[in-house]
Amino acid sequence: MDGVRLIDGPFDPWAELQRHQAERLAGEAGLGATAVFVGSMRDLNEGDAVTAMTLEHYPGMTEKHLAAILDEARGRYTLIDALIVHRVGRILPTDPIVLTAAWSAHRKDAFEACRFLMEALKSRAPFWKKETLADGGERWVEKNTPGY
Amino acid sequence: MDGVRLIDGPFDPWAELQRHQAERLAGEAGLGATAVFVGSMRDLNEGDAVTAMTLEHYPGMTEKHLAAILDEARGRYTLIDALIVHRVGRILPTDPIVLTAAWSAHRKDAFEACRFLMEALKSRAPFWKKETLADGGERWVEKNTPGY
Amino acid sequence: MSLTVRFFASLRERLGRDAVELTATDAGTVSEAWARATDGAAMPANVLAAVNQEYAAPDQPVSDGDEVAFFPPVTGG
Amino acid sequence: MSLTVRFFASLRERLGRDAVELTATDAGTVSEAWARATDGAAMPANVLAAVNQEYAAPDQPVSDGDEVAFFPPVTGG
Repeated sequence: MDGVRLIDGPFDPWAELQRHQAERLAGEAGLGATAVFVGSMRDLNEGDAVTAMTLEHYPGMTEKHLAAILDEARGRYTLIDALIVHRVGRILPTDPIVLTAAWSAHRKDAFEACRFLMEALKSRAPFWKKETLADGGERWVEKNTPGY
Repeated sequence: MDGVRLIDGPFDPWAELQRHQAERLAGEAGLGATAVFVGSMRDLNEGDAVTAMTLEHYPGMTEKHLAAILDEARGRYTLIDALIVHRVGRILPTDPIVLTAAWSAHRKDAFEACRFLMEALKSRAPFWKKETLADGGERWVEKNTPGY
Repeated sequence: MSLTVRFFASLRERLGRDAVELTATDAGTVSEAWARATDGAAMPANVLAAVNQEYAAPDQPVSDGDEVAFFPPVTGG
Repeated sequence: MSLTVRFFASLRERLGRDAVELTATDAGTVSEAWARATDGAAMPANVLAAVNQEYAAPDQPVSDGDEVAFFPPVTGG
């Protein structure tokens, strides 16, 4: 789906942005504002050392809901382009997990759309994290915390 | 000054972020959230075609105030790192002008600090834009618009 | 009619099942599909449901050929 | 005492001066430094002032060796 990518393996968010802009936004001189968020894996959650994580998703539904979130952002804000990239599969501490980006003529729309994409994704997109702890045990993350 | 760069010439914000993270944040596994803003030059302002821009600054005062804005962000938000990069000199449409970035454990701090950096910079940092119009005429930009 | 019922993440592991094919003469609702696919297990309060990959309420009717999914609160991003 | 008075951007162009060195026996204020460095021009309402690279009010006193600067609203970013 346009503007949505799921990646099963490490990715460099800055290289993704370079590539996306070169392919889709080169010469776009109406563009004044780009807001970007990158979420990455911490080695600590709820006080426990975490050594790895597995990201499960619902193939089909996940892509569909990420595309719907992009559409909703395009309806709420005046955007030139928007992008969501999300990891699936096995993830290690410091790895980027998610990238959201919004391109607009003006900074208010870019900032707010980028944050909207993240909050909508966190609350609605079907992904589930299972953590591997330092002692080898595993546990599912139970819920996301609100971001506002 | 730490975390502040003025650049007289084009720069690639994504390459700056790659470099900054490699130099200062490699292996930082407490980092969960990176929020970034890039402002770039539009070819239209107040209804007129703009072909180039010159960014004047106050050497010394500009760097000092950008560093103070970074310090204020570090006081208001819980941050791991923060960065401001700003162009000076001659700028062409589509060129990036400014990059602000905030790194934190959590997304709320990163988002809000990144936006704070931009709004503080727009309202306080001594920079002045002079536009070159399509007919060769020049004019100073009179004021920045609010971003909230 | 037939329904596919799928489970994800901790729910899949807890129930020990990934997908169940149901066949029946009447269609029923999302919560009836849950009851039949789990052999009558109680539905945890925080379970989310989807019909054909759209979020659905427990009393939403299901139709022949639908894919019904159950999963815990989402934790992406 | 001596003061350096600097002008930036549109103000520099309008006044036709970049920097003025003032020497005098008393120190005075920011607005007095403006008056002397501009030969008594009226100060536009939106002019910003700095003393030693910190923002300053028009009635702020200045001291020997200070750098006083005047400029229009900032338009960076």
